Amino acid sequence: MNKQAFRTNSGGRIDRDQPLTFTFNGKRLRGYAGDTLSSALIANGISIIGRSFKYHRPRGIMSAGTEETNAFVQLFGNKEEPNVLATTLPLYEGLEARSVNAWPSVNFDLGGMTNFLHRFFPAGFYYKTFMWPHDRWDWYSWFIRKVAGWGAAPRKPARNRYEHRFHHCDVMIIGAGPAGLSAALAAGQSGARVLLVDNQSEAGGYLLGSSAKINSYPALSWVSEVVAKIDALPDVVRLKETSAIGYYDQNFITALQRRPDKIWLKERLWKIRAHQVILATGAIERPITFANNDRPGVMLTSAASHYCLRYGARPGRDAVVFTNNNGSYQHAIDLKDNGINIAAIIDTRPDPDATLVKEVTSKGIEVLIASQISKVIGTRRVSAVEVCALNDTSGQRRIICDLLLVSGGWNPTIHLHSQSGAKPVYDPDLATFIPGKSVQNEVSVGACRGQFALSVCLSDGLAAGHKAAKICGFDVEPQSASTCTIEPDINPMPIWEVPLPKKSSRAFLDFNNDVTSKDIRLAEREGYRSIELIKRYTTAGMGIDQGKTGNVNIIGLMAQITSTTPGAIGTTTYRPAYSPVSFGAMAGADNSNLIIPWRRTPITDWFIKNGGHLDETGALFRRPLFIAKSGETADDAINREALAVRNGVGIYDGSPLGKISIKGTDAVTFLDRVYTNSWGELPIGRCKFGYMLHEDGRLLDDGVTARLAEDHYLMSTGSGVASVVQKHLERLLHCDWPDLDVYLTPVTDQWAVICVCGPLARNVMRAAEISIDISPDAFKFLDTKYCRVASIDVRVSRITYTGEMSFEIVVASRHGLELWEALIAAGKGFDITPVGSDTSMLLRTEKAFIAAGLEGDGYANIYDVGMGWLVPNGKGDFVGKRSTTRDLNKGGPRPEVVGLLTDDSSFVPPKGTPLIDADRNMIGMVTIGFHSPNIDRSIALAQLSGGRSRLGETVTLFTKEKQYFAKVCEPVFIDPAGLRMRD
Amino acid sequence: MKYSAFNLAWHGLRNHDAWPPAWRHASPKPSYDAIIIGGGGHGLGAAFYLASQHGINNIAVLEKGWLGGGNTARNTMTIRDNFIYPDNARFHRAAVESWHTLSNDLNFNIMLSKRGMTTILMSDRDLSDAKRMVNTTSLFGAEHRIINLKELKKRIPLAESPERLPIVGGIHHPDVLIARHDAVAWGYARAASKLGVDIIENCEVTDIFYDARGVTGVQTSQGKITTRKLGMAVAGHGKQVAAMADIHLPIESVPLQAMVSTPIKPILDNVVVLRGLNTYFMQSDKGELVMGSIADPYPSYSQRGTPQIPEATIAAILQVFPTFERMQFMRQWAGVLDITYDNSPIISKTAVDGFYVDVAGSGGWKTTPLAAMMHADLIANNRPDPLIEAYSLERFSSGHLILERASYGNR
Amino acid sequence: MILIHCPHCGDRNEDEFEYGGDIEHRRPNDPDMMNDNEWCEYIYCVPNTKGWAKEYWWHIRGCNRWILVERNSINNELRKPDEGSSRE
Amino acid sequence: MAGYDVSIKALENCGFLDLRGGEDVRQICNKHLNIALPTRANKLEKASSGAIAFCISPNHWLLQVADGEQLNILQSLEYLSASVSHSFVDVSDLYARIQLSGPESREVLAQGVSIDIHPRVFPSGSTARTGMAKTTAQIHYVNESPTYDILVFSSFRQHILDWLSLAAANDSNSLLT
Repeated sequence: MNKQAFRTNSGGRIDRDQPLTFTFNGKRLRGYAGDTLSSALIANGISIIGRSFKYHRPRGIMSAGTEETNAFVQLFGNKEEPNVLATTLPLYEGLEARSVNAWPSVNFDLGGMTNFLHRFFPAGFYYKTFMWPHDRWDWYSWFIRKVAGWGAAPRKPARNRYEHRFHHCDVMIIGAGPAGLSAALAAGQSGARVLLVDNQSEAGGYLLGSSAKINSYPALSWVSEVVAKIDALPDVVRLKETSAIGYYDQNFITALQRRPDKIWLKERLWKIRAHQVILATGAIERPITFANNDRPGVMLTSAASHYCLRYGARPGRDAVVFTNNNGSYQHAIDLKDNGINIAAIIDTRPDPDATLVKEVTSKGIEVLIASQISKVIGTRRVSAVEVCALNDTSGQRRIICDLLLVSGGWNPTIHLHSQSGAKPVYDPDLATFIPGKSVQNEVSVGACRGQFALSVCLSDGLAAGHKAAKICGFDVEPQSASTCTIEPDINPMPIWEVPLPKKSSRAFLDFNNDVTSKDIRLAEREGYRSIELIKRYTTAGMGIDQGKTGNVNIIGLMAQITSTTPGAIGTTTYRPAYSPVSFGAMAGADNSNLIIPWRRTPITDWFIKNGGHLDETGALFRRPLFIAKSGETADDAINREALAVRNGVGIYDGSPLGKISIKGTDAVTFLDRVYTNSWGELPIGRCKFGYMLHEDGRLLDDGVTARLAEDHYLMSTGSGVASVVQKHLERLLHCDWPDLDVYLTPVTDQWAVICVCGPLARNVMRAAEISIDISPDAFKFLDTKYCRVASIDVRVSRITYTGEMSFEIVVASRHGLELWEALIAAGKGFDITPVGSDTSMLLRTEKAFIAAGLEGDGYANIYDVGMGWLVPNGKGDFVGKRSTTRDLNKGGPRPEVVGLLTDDSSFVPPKGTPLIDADRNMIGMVTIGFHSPNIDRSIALAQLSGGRSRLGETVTLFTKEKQYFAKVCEPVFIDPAGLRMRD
Repeated sequence: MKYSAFNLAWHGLRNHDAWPPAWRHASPKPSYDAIIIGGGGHGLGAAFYLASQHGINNIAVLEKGWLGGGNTARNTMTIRDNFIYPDNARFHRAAVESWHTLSNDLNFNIMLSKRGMTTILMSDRDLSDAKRMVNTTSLFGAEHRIINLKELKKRIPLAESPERLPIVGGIHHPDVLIARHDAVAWGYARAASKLGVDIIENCEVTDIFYDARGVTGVQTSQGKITTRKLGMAVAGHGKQVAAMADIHLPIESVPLQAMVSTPIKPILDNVVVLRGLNTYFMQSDKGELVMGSIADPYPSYSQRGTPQIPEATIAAILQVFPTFERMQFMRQWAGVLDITYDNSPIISKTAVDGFYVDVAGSGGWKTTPLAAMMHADLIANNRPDPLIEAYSLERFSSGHLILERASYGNR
Repeated sequence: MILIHCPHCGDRNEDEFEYGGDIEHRRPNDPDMMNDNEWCEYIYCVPNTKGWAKEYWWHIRGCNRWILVERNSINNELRKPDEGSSRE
Repeated sequence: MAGYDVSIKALENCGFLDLRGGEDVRQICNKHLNIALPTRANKLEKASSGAIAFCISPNHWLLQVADGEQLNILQSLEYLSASVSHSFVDVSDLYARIQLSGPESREVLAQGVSIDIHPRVFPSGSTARTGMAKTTAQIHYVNESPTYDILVFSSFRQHILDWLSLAAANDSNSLLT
């Protein structure tokens, strides 16, 4: 195992007493607790981390944070994961990582061929070719897809635990740098409820990698002081390793916590509702666009000092600094102090801050003003740079180095501000975009509003924290801001592209997607002028880094090309997620079988125990379609159950039926308005069948409503549409008829409903010791009575969904199972048969009881389905009436419900089978079909245009396999007179 | 300048310095024979077909923002024809066919891929609905097929049957296509521009003028323009624009969200639909998983998206694809659908002579070439092709609606 | 996740509610008095307002009231409407 | 053992009445049950009898009484309210009661409840009707131990028990029922 050749001897915030071993591309390496994968790789002198997306150029680490655009790795072992950012991944013992997008190896990558042929692969090249032979992009895409993509999807589910957590606070602060900490302290000490989130493993932000002093002590001692104070406050929550990823309406913010406080948790997604939001997200240093600016060893200046000071890892030995602003000078000094030789500072400006220049020169660092780097030498690692004057590119000077540090200025991290709906604006002095007018209760402080000086960040945060708390009603004056040395403004000189030395040289803007300055020029030349079109045509900013480093440079270059201002070009819209979020964390508890609630009736468990075939039947219930005995097929079971109901007795769990209690003096008026029929004369203790329509005339639902008392009715609705009906009724009552004295109470779960049906039903009821006389004249069809069955209080009704003589027993759900088992026992002698919902569907089909969802498919109305008898003549207004009284035949014949008897009586036409005429025009469809064991042949119901006038005709049924023929008949197959149910 | 491998190489050797603009950036003339409102796929397509098939070249396409910046830029690339009502089944079948020659017709590679689609069925109810769809669409020549668990597992090896909603089978749709959405707008723009069509960006229509004899012109942010034929192909604002001619469309504007994962190596060719979970996804050529579900539960013109839709969509996918647990959600966005009352397109004349509308109903991406062709034909001949007779506004007075459930409607 | 102010329950997340439509789109008092075109206009054409609209939201996971909300459909900005619930 | 420090318990049935009506109904309840029905949603009132009245909305209450009492109360209320606008419905089996208690109850509850349950705004004795794990729940913060009583529609009882044990990372699934 090699030693860490690029590790400083001391210093940094790593724990040198805690060495860790890890492997990268199969090589065993050493690092320390507190390292990130990237700092450990740097300490080990690894410079090529991966290959680029399109040209497969070798790439190294460029930054030290979430903005990283090159260093993506694939994790292996028990933590298999694609596209992981090496710069934010804390090192752990046994970490196994490999480069992505390189084959066979990152050091020798065949994909690299594209790099030599790059001239033939400009932006959007694929739009211009691969069109031959016609319609065969698939061919090419088969190859292209292979080279595209980054990491590989894991092969096994990780089966980690994730959770979501809702959280509320007065003030949320995003970012625990100097500004964020000051804000949190001020807000926290006022007594407000504060949430401080930060995506680093410890607080401090950029101070973690700087030599700055506060109150004339090292800044980090100030940090630990403030953190201690904050953590001591009872109503302040501080989350580390937590990235705010989405900023939504009314200050709803989602944040991903990467290593939560609980060992059994992989990640926690916070869903925060904040009264006030303070964005202290800092700024991202931007690269400069010059030839080969993507070579391994080219790194952002701030990143280099971050690696040195925070991790004690030297990104190189001999460095050149290429900058356009004052910010880089202190970094150069810090690096020098940490043993990196700074060969020179190349400053594009003619007049850098004099004191800074003096300071670095006194340290023996040469400063070249009004100069620029025209190109980088070295392919697999920077070996030298070529420098020339700004105005005259002829005189070249070569400087040997293994590290090139660049700083093209700073971009405030305005992503969340933009996500909140606000529009960033361009600041010419800073040559970048800063937050615009807030549209939510949100304010940006410190570097993320373009205030880079430490002193300003401190006071800025303090003031914002105080103000935010004050708005929330906590007004406590914060103690005065801490003091620190005043730095000069960074005063950058915009430089969007260093002229390329050769026609063939390339300067990269979006490293992640391999977009060069030439690509941008080409896109503009071809007329893709809007920045949104540039983005889409070149794919700039659409990579994993979402353009964090590249976007502003692209906008700047566009402005330069079209000789306008970056402000006039504008930014593209930033969208969540700020940084990628695992699917597991997105799903939270829904990554389980609880994703859809499972509603149970009191009988559900009984069915599970007794062979019920459960399936989704709407409203989140899972009901048995049939209850199979061992060795039975579905058809066997359904036939057996159907025969039992017609010839013996069946028992059915109707508990999911929607039930709505309707009370009040205007109950009848209400029912008259929502049902097509009239409810005036229904006596107490009687039930009535009714149909309910949508306002546009379509069928909504049918059901039986019982009158239980003077002003009290109980409506039952289809189980699947229960909530739809409830919403329909509540809306009418609340919004359209508020004057009615009616109260609706949904009571579905209050009652279990058990139907005993079939010729022997009466015997079973008697065997179960029903406490009332149920002889035909004493207890008539549509009667409902309170009584006791198996000495349980119930309400029994003579209503049916099968056309057989039936008793519907309504019982308090706590007694549901008890009653069910009592009835099964009582029915033993009569071979009582539990029945599933497929069977009851078959039974209702034999009787052609219309189902709104089937026969009422499409725009069929109550007349089309042959239920016109439910609309009394001259009845006043009711919902849906007007739609059925307009000229309905204007658009041709109506889809009328008929029965079908197939010529081949063994062929059961599936639901939806088209009916066609001689010219293959579709003239209708089967709404449902079954084999009826009771008449031992197939039966079906259908919608047929003008069907009522086609009785007796033969129609053609079209199926994918072949065509069948069927005779059109009256839609009822058993007991047309309905004597059985009235028996 | 023809696009070809040869020209690409030729320009490659010349550093691509001589490629001309893909389309002319025109400014409006005072008058045109026909004007199309909306510079997305449907609008640019209508202009292209008017010019190429009906000899009307004095045309302007007015786009209020950037080309293809509406739903052309925001859809999930999938081109399918799994509809259950005959008029829709017929139209969408023909629509899928209409894509095949597009790259060559336009000399612009829209990256059409015959990826196929697999619908995963998770209840017996889904299965019987599937039979209906398969029978109806096959009547119109679509190639859909019910497949059993075994074949499903073979086609989509990564799919695992979840405890809560066990998989009962699937539908295989071999003809389903995907295409590079933005390229469709650019290809049409380039081809139409070549035929003399004026493409005018950043030009918002603020009013429509008409008299007893019909349309006379439009007011725009770049001045008044006269015309006698006006086609509307806007998404998200169909109601507002048509209202300028006092035409009331039965439309509600509802956001439809989509999202992508970080790019990974190919793992999936098919588009996958999880029927019971109202979710679908596919893998783009670039490697991202492109995912979507149902439209938002309330109307809005906001294109920002919400947190709950990505969470629900991704949770649904994890139910069936547990190995995706450590894949990463990267970006979300939203488009605004003009959802008609019956979730079906309106391609129709209006009460104002010379004013025609092509409102997609529920995501018009998949029908772009055919709808544009039919719209152009309607504008040129002032009578609907039999294929679109059912899509006339008339249906809303006769009540003979096409209440499609296979589309992303909430109704 | 918009935050809806319920006059009875205070500020609640949108997923406690169901959208109840634009209050302009009220059921006519006497449908029989309308001609077919007027009726179809009512049935099929919702206002679909772009900008500020007054809407019903049903607080099904709360007080069960149909409350009035003013929402800007362009950016989902919300403000309290002058009236409270539709039915006391 | 992994998991939050909470216990999840299904409580035995209670009597529940759904009460609707205006001021006169409040007075009748006040006289007859000597409980002052709250007039603001998400408030509760306890009677010396142990009965609890949850206010769902200004004219809508959920009255929790000892199991077995509900029908007598219902009858007498009906009798007393004959002449006033009202609706009283026995919903004793509509609701299931689940108790979540233990030091980390809030951490578990906050995974499925989106309202603010910080003691500052939701002190002990508070109640709220809100969404929880994809259904509706009446949350009652009983005491600072802390203990929450949760009322859900009875067909969701098992779902909520399962959801709570998942949220509590309670793998053993040993629910005290």
